This record gives sequence, structure tokens and C-alpha cells, in this order.
Amino acid sequence: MTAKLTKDYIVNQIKRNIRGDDRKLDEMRELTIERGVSANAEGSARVKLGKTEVIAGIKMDLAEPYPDSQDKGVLTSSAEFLPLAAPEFEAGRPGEVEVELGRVVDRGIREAEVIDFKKLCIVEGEKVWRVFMDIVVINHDGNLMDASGLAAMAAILDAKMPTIDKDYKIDYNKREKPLPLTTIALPITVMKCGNKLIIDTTADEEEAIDTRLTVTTNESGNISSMQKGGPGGFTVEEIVEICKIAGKKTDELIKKHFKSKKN
Amino acid sequence: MTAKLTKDYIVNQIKRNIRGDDRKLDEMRELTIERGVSANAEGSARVKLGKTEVIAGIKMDLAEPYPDSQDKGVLTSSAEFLPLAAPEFEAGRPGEVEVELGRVVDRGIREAEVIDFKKLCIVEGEKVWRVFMDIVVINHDGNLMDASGLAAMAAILDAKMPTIDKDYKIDYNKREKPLPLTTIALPITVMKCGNKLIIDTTADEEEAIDTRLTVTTNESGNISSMQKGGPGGFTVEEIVEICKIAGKKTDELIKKHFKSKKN
Amino acid sequence: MTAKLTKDYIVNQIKRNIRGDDRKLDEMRELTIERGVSANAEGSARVKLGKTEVIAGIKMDLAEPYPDSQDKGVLTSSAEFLPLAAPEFEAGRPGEVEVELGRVVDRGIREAEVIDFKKLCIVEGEKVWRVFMDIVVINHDGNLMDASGLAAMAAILDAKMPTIDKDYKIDYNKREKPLPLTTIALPITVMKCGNKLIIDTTADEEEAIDTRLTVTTNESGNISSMQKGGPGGFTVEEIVEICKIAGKKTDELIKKHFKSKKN
Amino acid sequence: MSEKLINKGIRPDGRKLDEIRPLKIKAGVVDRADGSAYVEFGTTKVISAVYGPKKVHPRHMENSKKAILKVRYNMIPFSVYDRKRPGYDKRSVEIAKVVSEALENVIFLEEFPKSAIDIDMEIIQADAGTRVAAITAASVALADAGIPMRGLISSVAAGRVEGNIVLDLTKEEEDASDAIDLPVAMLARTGEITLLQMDGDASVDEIEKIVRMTEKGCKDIEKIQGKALIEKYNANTA
Amino acid sequence: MSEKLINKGIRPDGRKLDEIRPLKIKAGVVDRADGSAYVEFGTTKVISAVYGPKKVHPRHMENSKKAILKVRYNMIPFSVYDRKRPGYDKRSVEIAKVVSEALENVIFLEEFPKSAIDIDMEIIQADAGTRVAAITAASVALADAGIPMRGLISSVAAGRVEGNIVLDLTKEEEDASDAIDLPVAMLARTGEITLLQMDGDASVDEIEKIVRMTEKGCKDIEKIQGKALIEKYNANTA
Amino acid sequence: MSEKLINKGIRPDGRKLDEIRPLKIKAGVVDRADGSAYVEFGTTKVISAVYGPKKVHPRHMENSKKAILKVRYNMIPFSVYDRKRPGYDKRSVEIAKVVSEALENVIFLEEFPKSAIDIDMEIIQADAGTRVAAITAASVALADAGIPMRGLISSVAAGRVEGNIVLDLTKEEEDASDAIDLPVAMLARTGEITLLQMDGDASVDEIEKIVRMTEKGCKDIEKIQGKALIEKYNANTA
Repeated sequence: MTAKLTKDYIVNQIKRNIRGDDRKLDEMRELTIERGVSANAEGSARVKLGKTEVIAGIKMDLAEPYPDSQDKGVLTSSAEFLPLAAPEFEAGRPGEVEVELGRVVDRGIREAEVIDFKKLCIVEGEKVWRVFMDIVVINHDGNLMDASGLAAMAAILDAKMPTIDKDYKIDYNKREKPLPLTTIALPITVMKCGNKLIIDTTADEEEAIDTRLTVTTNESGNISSMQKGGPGGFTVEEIVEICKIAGKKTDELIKKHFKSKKN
Repeated sequence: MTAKLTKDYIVNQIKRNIRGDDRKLDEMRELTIERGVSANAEGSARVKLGKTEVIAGIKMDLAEPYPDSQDKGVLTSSAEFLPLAAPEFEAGRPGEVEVELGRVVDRGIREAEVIDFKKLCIVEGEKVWRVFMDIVVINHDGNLMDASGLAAMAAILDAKMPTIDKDYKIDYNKREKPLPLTTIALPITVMKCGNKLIIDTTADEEEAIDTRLTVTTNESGNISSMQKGGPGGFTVEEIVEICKIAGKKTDELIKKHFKSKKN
Repeated sequence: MTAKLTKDYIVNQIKRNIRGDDRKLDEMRELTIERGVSANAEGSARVKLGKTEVIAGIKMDLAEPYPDSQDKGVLTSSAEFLPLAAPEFEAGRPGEVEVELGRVVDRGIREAEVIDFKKLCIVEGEKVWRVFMDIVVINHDGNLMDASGLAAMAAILDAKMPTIDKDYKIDYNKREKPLPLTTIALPITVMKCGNKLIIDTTADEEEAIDTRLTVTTNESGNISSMQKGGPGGFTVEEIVEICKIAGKKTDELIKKHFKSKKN
Repeated sequence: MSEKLINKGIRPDGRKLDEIRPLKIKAGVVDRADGSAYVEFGTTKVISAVYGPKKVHPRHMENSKKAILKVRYNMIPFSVYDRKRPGYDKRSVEIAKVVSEALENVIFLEEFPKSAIDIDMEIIQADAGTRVAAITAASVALADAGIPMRGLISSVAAGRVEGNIVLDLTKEEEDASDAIDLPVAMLARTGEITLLQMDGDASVDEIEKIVRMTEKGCKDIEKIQGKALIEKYNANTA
Repeated sequence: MSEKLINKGIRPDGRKLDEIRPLKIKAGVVDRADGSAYVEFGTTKVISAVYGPKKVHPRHMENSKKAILKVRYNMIPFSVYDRKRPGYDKRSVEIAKVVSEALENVIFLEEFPKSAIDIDMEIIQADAGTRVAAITAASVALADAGIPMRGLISSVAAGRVEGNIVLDLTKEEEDASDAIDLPVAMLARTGEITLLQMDGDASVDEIEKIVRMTEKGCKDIEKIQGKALIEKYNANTA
Repeated sequence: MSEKLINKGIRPDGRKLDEIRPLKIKAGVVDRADGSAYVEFGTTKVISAVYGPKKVHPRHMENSKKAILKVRYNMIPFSVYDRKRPGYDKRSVEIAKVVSEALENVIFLEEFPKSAIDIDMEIIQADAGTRVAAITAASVALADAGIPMRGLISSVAAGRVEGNIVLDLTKEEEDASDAIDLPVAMLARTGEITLLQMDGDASVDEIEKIVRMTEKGCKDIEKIQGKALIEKYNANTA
């Protein structure tokens, strides 16, 4: 009952453009990005978005390429809600929310070709670099998609590739070159509440409203990935509006937090 | 209570040679076999036996031979009850009924040497064709064993082998030769109700009676596999009688539905 | 309630140096070791310690060495409580007690270098012998650690290595040389009850008292592995005392049951 | 080599840019299910069946206010060239999730508190568009089961091939170097989009055009869904 | 090379065609079990133990009319040349199922509604005939546990080797090119066959002869089972 | 090549033999947890959080006399050079077990019958001593959650390197050919040892010296743990 009241209250406030933490509907919470949080990873980054906290880490090894892209490196992403992050999280096989989170981050990187996968090919059809992108959620206060996308991007920029000798033995102690990049891409998730659109929702807000669209945009303003979630629906006009919001926010974030680009 | 009454009624009727659908005790339901139901499979077939419906499909790839048969191809069979087929079916690791179904169909093919496995050897001890036989149950109205065996046999006859190039790369778009065969073999399941023997039971009948013997017979009338199921027992005389029924029914089915044979 | 009374009674008796079966606190139950219980294993042994009964078996095959010990064979140990051994045992993924049991036995052998792993290297960095040590518990009447360690050691002494031909094919029918050994090592588990230390506890005693230290000692009296278990704690003095008890008991056991040594 | 797939607005299979592949739907194909449908969308083949509303098991999953929806999406092992091993895979988990969310607000779940509705979608032959074929089938199966809904959900993908905005891509078209694929599910009656995914690299303008094209597609599909339900009804009452 | 295994009715291990391998049975070998037995059938070694009748867990598995039977068949890792990885495998699932069905009508399960009877069969050394050794052991373990039965279930295989109908094949004989293996479990008192499997290629005539030969084998085995139970009883009352 | 790591009692990182690595502890780092702590022990990094006392789920696990303790130890995939695959592994199961036993008698579990206390320890960067860092963190997290305890549990390893008895080994030192590693957890207030493991080859004399050295280490650690808790308290009340 109280839960219901709280939800109704949040929805009514949003309809009046008011949020619990005095933010505007299109305003993000304070964002801090800290790189290099686990020295054993090739790259890592901790993102705090308000109270939401996630860590992304990259490990690399050698593998066979996929049959349909013999000259490209391989990306494997996963997301895990650590049980310490929230009382409702449990150890075990990843649930559907974790699976979706990992896959949306993965497609955002893959489809925007953030990493130049052709440069990760060592011997065509035989040996390529495999990039493991693992995301762990440390504290869940909403908007895990965007926090995870930011952490993944920062970890990619933090990464240094290990070196290999003639026998393709990997030396993790000698990491030299950065990962080859072509662009930067970030997901922005916009939620819908009545006819209002709102970004960077908290866990409380996500209890009250649940229809969202995540749009990943790259440096040139193009969209590389979209994913609608939640039970409700959107009109075409709303979708276009959301794409524009995502483009604008991504541009702001790249300018503020990701200066360096291609190499 | 009603369930008990229904069961008793069915049993009593069978004892008087009467079945719910007016069939004779040794009469099969209407059988239709449709080949080529999934074009991505090397071979496939849908079998409808009354309301029971199963699909069998064959996929092939290359594998190492088993240590004890270095010059023979490999057969791997499985059966799955799709959750859509019945309210009691659930997704998950195959249950004991599915396991038994897959293994009985597998042994029927393997022991009768329906497929000429020697001809599936490419490089002795190193590379052979592996045949995956997968059976999915679409609608369960009894006698899944025989329906599955019929579908498996029809899928084998439907199959065209993919081609390989010099580097043993498989081209699934270029399928040419049929699978090498030596015979045709089919399972017939006979159930026991008092001193009556009855074939092709419906789901209702299988609720009421549950002791069965499945006998796989080949073209020359020889038996290649037997499997007793259910809690009851048989006398030697009953077993012999059942083998004869199975042989007769298999012969009829081969003549009516499987004209072509060896090649 | 009765359970509680029984436990209190056992504790009080132990404090007065009295055990249910009239043993002294530092007295082991009758021990019988039977080697060669499964002819298909490279080595095996059944240990009965009072009513506790375990079987250990060794299988060997070829594998790649671990990256950090390219010139050494590999040891893989596991322990399983067979469901037949006790009403509370269930089939399924090994529970934490089984995992700990397998790992303590494993470390006892590994750290003491009971097996001379360097002699199990065939081609450095490529091919080494892998030793599977599997322990199954047949009857659980306490002190599974020591019974398992004894069985593992006896199985090692029982083992004959299979032979390999030029193509590294293993012939399990032709077993010739014993496993290369450097020492013998056995675990002794000492439990604590008030200020009393007690060895070779029964299942009833383990219901009543639960703080233990397992110490693996080798032929030369050195300790190769220790593992504290159960909720309570030890003082440094108690730990030293337990090490001495373990050394003395191990020495007695080796003299009585394991005459032969290095080779 | 690099000959074009699409010439003068005509696609490799002879379709126009805004034309869907041949679509066959048959309602009521699984005898024991409460509702079911078989869909052939081009060469993609799907069976879907619905069970429910029924009791929830295990019971602690019950919702006292509405029915819970359990959706499964599965490719049978021989539906694809490289055999699909049975069991858990992340792609199927994700698709089941977005399909479930696409249907959730369309079904009047509140009418069946403490109940479960199970939807199983099985891919028999997988070429392009398995998820849109699956949703299209599930929607008919739900209607066939008599589950009350705000309307039929229709589903199709649109995208970009060689610069053209096209409806309902084939596998061949999906492999074009500039291809974008954007599957949508829509309450065709209102135009409300309840599923949307997209992979590729497109401008906001292109996205708008592509989404608009799915509107046309979904309306075409809804008609065929309706016809299939009427055929089933007529057959039952004949 | 292709020398014959069987000469003048004498088999490689000196047995006659209708003779079983040496069979040792000991009842009451697992202290904590309600009933148990150790069986050596030739070089195949099995331990079986029975727990119950006992409470059903989880409780929703209960049957209000009779006890449920839970059967496990398992090969311990070092029972075979190629180490058996612990855990689920389909062969074991199938054997547990047919063994359960072989025992179900023989035990008076109706006497213990809402109860469970657990049977575990563990193969210690696997040569030929592990399943028949396992059932033979389980049957003695059930009797040892005092579970009321219509009689003892005995189990043996017969088959064909080089044209001969033989009882209780060894591994070597199973490898003969024309070998058939037909394991049977039988309520020896009545001749009722409650388990039957068969692999190979045989005429109906041959099947009949082979099954008849298992009748002889099961009667021989039943005697040894009975003796083991009497020995256990005598030891207890001595 | 075989140059010595330790010269004149000074170790590669400049520490004395009985000195712990730099230790940073911060309490209250996970917002939603009832208690939490972040620990950097040298280059090893751990987060631990505590939830509870709370209801037990599933309920049949309840103990009517005391709270049950559920401990998880996990290495996140990129905490080590060779990526750790997520999921069950035996090493983690064992460590969770011994940590649970190290804490069980220290917490006043009897004060919370029918409850559960969950402790999660996540290794962010794994160099030497992950388990001792994890316990040290868990202990602070428990205190931060206000769970009543007999005192703080502190944890450190000691061992032997090139004949020297040393406190808190680094990875480099653990790789010395004669290395022994002996992790201990201790109720520092009383000196009671509640966790002890050891791998290597040592005399009883050496064991005694090594264990005595952990006593010193744990006392040093306890002070830093206490300070972290005071800092958190001061921050809250500031």
C-alpha cells in the first residue's frame, strides 16, 4: 500500500517536472569515472552515477575468430549483479536483466565498431585477440544501462594490450599499446512517464515507471544500437525525440569525460 | 476419482476389444509423413500419428570417431518435449522419459545399422561425419516411441549430405548425396492390458495401462532393439507374440510409407 | 531435546576422558586397508576405520601441464559422499563438505610431493600424466578426513601406471611401473572439546563437538598441510600440541601400514 | 562480386521496398494447447502455443493483482545451419524478455490475478526475422486461447540495404555491408510500439523512416493475423 | 586372429553355455542404511543400499496412495578404464528408469502411502553386466531392509556369441562380431519379466531362446540371493 | 637469477620481516547494504557487504535457535591475469566455508533466531592474500552493520621465505622455492585462532613461529579496522 502510494507520488511529481533529488527531467546525476581500478585487468574503470556504482574490466587472450568474420577479433561481454550490491541480488546463473544488460552494452560497442576489430586479427582464420568485457554492479540505484556503458567505454580507453612472443605466448606483465579505436559510443536511456521523458532514473523512479528506450550514439551523432524495455509502448514521434535527447547527452558526455578519441 | 473411473472404464473396454476411437487393438491411427519441414536441416520429417505430432531433424558436422570404432561415423540422438506440446511439459534438462525416448530411437538406428556408418568415415581415426538426430515433440497424444522412430527414419531418407572442400570446410548450401543406408528399421510399441495386447495407444489409454515393450524390426524381419517399459511384467510367450506383431506392423509400414531402400 | 541431552552427555564424558566405545582420547579405531578393490582403476584401496568406510581410486590419462609448472604431472582430486552412505547424503553437485574433503586430501598429497610429479612429465610443456584421485564415501561414521587420506595414500601405493606407445596412445591393459614416490604423508584430525584434544572421532562425537584441526605430516615428520574447521577457535599452544599429536600418530600409522616407501 | 542487390526498387526476391515476405498463418495447430498458431514468414517457420490462465507453480511466484506471463523463445536444434545445442543461451533469454515486455501491457493481465499465462515460441526453421515471426505467432495463439487483449500485436523488421529503406529483410539483405535491422512489435490498431531493437549505424532521420515503414508492415500483418483467426473460428463452427 | 571364443560349448573362462559367472552376494554391508548388499558378478562389483520407507522431501512429490520409489544408478569415477566424470549422464538416467520400473510392481508400495523408498546402486568395478548386477544387489538390499515384496527380483543377461545362445556374457564375448546382449530382470518365483532390453540383430526365434535362457539364470541367481539373506539373518541372531 | 629476495631482514618492497603491507580500510562503501567495507591490502582489493539479520529464504533452512550465516567469496572475472569465468568453483566454495566457520562463533548468532546474515566478499584485484583481505573486510562490514560480535576478527598470513619467518607475503615471496603460506584469522582481542590453513613443508617449530607472527599482524590490523569504523561513525555524526 505504502509502496503503491509512493509510486503514485513519484509519477505525479514527474508529471509536474519535479524529481526527488531536485534534478530536471533531462539532467544526469553527478558522474565520476575512475580508471585503472584493477591492475590485473588490461583495462578497468569504476563509474559512479549518483549512488549507482559499476566497475567494468577488460581481459584479453587469444582465440579462434568467428566463422563469419575470419579477420576480426572477438568480443565477449557479460554483466553480473554482485550479491553485495542489493538485497534482491542473488548468486547464480545470470538472470534476464543481467543478460540484457550485458548484451546491450556488447552491441553498443560492437555495432559502433568502437574497437577496430580488424586490427585485433593476428593470423586470419586462426588466431585473433579475444576481448572479455565484464561488468559488475557494486551498487544499484537505477540507470544501470548508462552507467555500464560509460564504464565499458572508459575501460576500453584505459586498456593496454598485453604483448605476445613468437609462439603466441601472452605476457601480461608487458602491456604496451592501447586498444585500436575508431570512435566513442555511449548509451543513453530515456524513460517515459505519461507524456514526459526523463533520463538517468534512480531505483525509486524505476519502481514507479518502467518503459524505457536505450539509444547508443557515437561521436559522429549516428545511432548504433537501440533497445526498448519495459511493458509500455512508444509512438514514432517519441522514439525520434528520444534519439535526439540521446544524441545531445552523448555529445555532452564525450566532451566532458572522453577527450581523446581515435588512434 | 473421475480419473480412476475413466481409467477403469478404458481398461474394461479394452478387455472387450473396444477402443475409444473404434480402432481394433492392433490397428494404428492415421499416419501422415511429411518430409523436408526445415530447410536448414540436412534432413527432416514431420510425423502425425492421430493427434500425436513429432518432428525429427538431422544436422551433420565433422568430428573425431569414437576410440572403439575408428572407421565409423558417429550418431548422437536426443529427444525433447517442447513445452508447447503439453501442459505438463517444462523447459529444462531432459527428464527420464525424454532421455529414454532419445536413446531407444538411437539404438534402433544404430543397432540395425540403418545408416552405413563405415561410409561416413573420412580419415580413419581422425575425421568422420557426425550425425545429430534431434526429435522434438509437438503434440503428445500417446505412442511417442513409434511416432519418433517413424520421424527419425523419414528424416534419414530425406537427408542430403553437405559437401566438404579440401580443408574439410563444410558447405551446407551444397548438399548432394543421400545418407548411405543398409536397411530400414522401425519401432513398434505393444502395450499390455490384462491378457490383451494393443498397439499405437493414445495418451488416455497410456494413463490407464502402462506396461509396454518396444521392438525395432528391420526390413529383413530381424529385431535390432527391444525395450520394456512401465511397472508391469511379461511372460516369455507374450514377448514372442509381441515380436511377431512388431514384425508384421513394421513390414506393413515399410511397404506403405518407405518404398526406396538401400543405395 | 534428546539430541541436545546426548550431545551434552558426550561432551561431559569426553571431559572425563571417557568415550562411547571405551577408547582413549588419542586412540584410533580399528583400521583395515584393502588394496586393489577396482581392477579398472590404476590403483585403489578401501579403508575401514571403525564403521567408517571409504574407497579411493586412481585413474590416469594424458593432459597438458599447468602453465606455471610445465615440467610436472597434474593431480586432480575429488570426493563424493555416495547417497548410499548416509540418509542425509544426496546426489548432485558436491556440497561444501565434499569440496573441502577433496581439497584437503589433494593438498596433503601435492604439498608433501608424495608423488614425484616431475617424473610424470612426458614432453615438457605439452604432455604430462594426469592423476585423478577420486574418493567415495561408503559409510560415514566420522573422521572422513583421515580415512580419506589413508585411502588416497594406499591407492597411490597400489597404483601401476598404464603404458603408452609412440603415438601416446594409452594401453590400460598393460600396467607396469608403480607411481614415482618421494615420501608418504597422512592427515590426522584432532578435535577439541573443552580443553581436551581427541582423535578419530565418530559421527556421534562430531555431532557433539565440532572444532578441528587437520594436520598432514610426512615420513620425515614435517608438516605439509593444515586445515582448521568448525566454528570454534584454537590457541597457539593448542595448535603446536596438535601438530605433535599428528606427527606421532602419522609415524605409528606409517610404520604399521605403509612399510615400503620411496622408489 | 559487388553487384547490387536492389535495382530500381526491386529486391532479389522480386519484392518492392515496402512489401513483406509471403506470410502464412494457421491458428489452432497444437491440439492440447489452449491456443496456438503456426507461422511461415518467408522461409522462417515458427510454432507458438499458449497455456493458461492457469495456476502458478511454484506458488510463491503468484501475483495477487494480475497474471504473470512466462515466455519462452527457443530454436530447435536443426532450425539453423550450425546445430543449436539444446539448453540455456543468452540470446534466447534476451528475446524472451523483450517479447514478454512487448505483450505485457497488451494483455489484460489484471483480469486473472494469481494466474500464469505461458507462451512458448519454437523456431522450426530460422532464416531472417525469427523474433518477429515468433511474436506474430504468439499474438495469434493468445487470441486463439481467448485471452483478452487490447488488440493484436503484429511484428516486423525494417531497415536499410544499400541506402534503401526496406521492409522485412531477408538473410541475404541482412548481410549487405551497410545493413541495418530494426525489429518492431506494434499494437497495430493504435500504432503503439511495444518492442524495438536496432543494430547498425544510422542517422536519426533514417531511424524515423525505418520505424515509419514498420507501421505499414504491421498493418499488413495484422490483416493476415485476423484472417487466420476467422478461418479457425469458421472451421470450428462449420 | 579370428580364432573362435567358444569351442565345443566351452567358453573362454571355462563356463558352459548356460552357466553364470561366479556370483558372490553379501547382505548388510552399509551400516547406516536400512538395507544393503554387495555383489560380485564375475569381476563386476556393485554396492546397493536402501533407505526407507521415509518421509518424502520435497513434500509436493508425495503420493497419497503409495510410496514413491527413487532409484539411482551410478558408476564411480574409477570403475571403468576411461574415468567416468561425476554427474548427470543419459545412460545412467535410462538405467535408473528401467530398474525403477522393474521393481515397482514387485514392492508392495501401497503399504506405505506418502512415503519414499530410495535405492542407490553404485558400480565399483564395471566389466560386463553392471545393470543386472545392480538389480540383483538392489533386490537383496530391499529384502534386507524388510521392505515387503512379491518375491526376489533376479537379473541376468543372455545373448548370442558366434551363433551360440549363451548365458551371462563377459566383456570379451560382448565384443564378438555377432554378439547380442539381452539383459532381463525377473520375479524368479513366477517367471514374470519386469526388465528387458536388447541390442543387436536377431530373429524372433533367437530372441525366444535367449529369453528362455535368462529364466534358468535368474533361478540360479535367486538361490544365491536367498542364501545371502539367510546368512545375514543367521549372523544377526547368532 | 637466484639472487635472494630478502637481504639483511629487508624485503623486496622495503618492509621488515614482521611488517604488514600498507593496509587501507574504508567502512560504509555500499549504499544499499546494512554494512560494508572496502579493503586494500597491498595491491589486493576487496569489497565486502553484509545484509541482515533478515528473513530466511527458503524458509525450511531456518534455525529456530540462531541466525544462519551465508558467506560468499568470489573473484570478479578481471581480478586475475587469467580471466576467472563466472560461476561455481571449488576453491571459492572451500574459502567461503572456512571463512564462515571463522566468523560463526564470534557473532552472537543466538540473538537472531530464524534469521539469516549474508556476507558477500568480492575480490576486485587479486594479488597475494585475497582470503585474509576478504575476512578483514567482512569483519568491518559486520561491525558496520551493527551485528553484535565478541570482537573484531582480523586476518593475515605469515610464512617462510628463504628461511626467514615473514609476515604477510607478497605474490613474489609466495613463489620462493621454500615458501610456506599460513593464513590465519584471529579474534585479536583474545588471540583465539578461528581460521588456519597451511601449505608447504615445515617443521613443528617453524609452524609455531609462523603462527606467533600472525598474532602480531592481527593486532596491527585490528587497530586499522577500529580506526576505519571510528572514521565512519564520525562521518555519520558530523
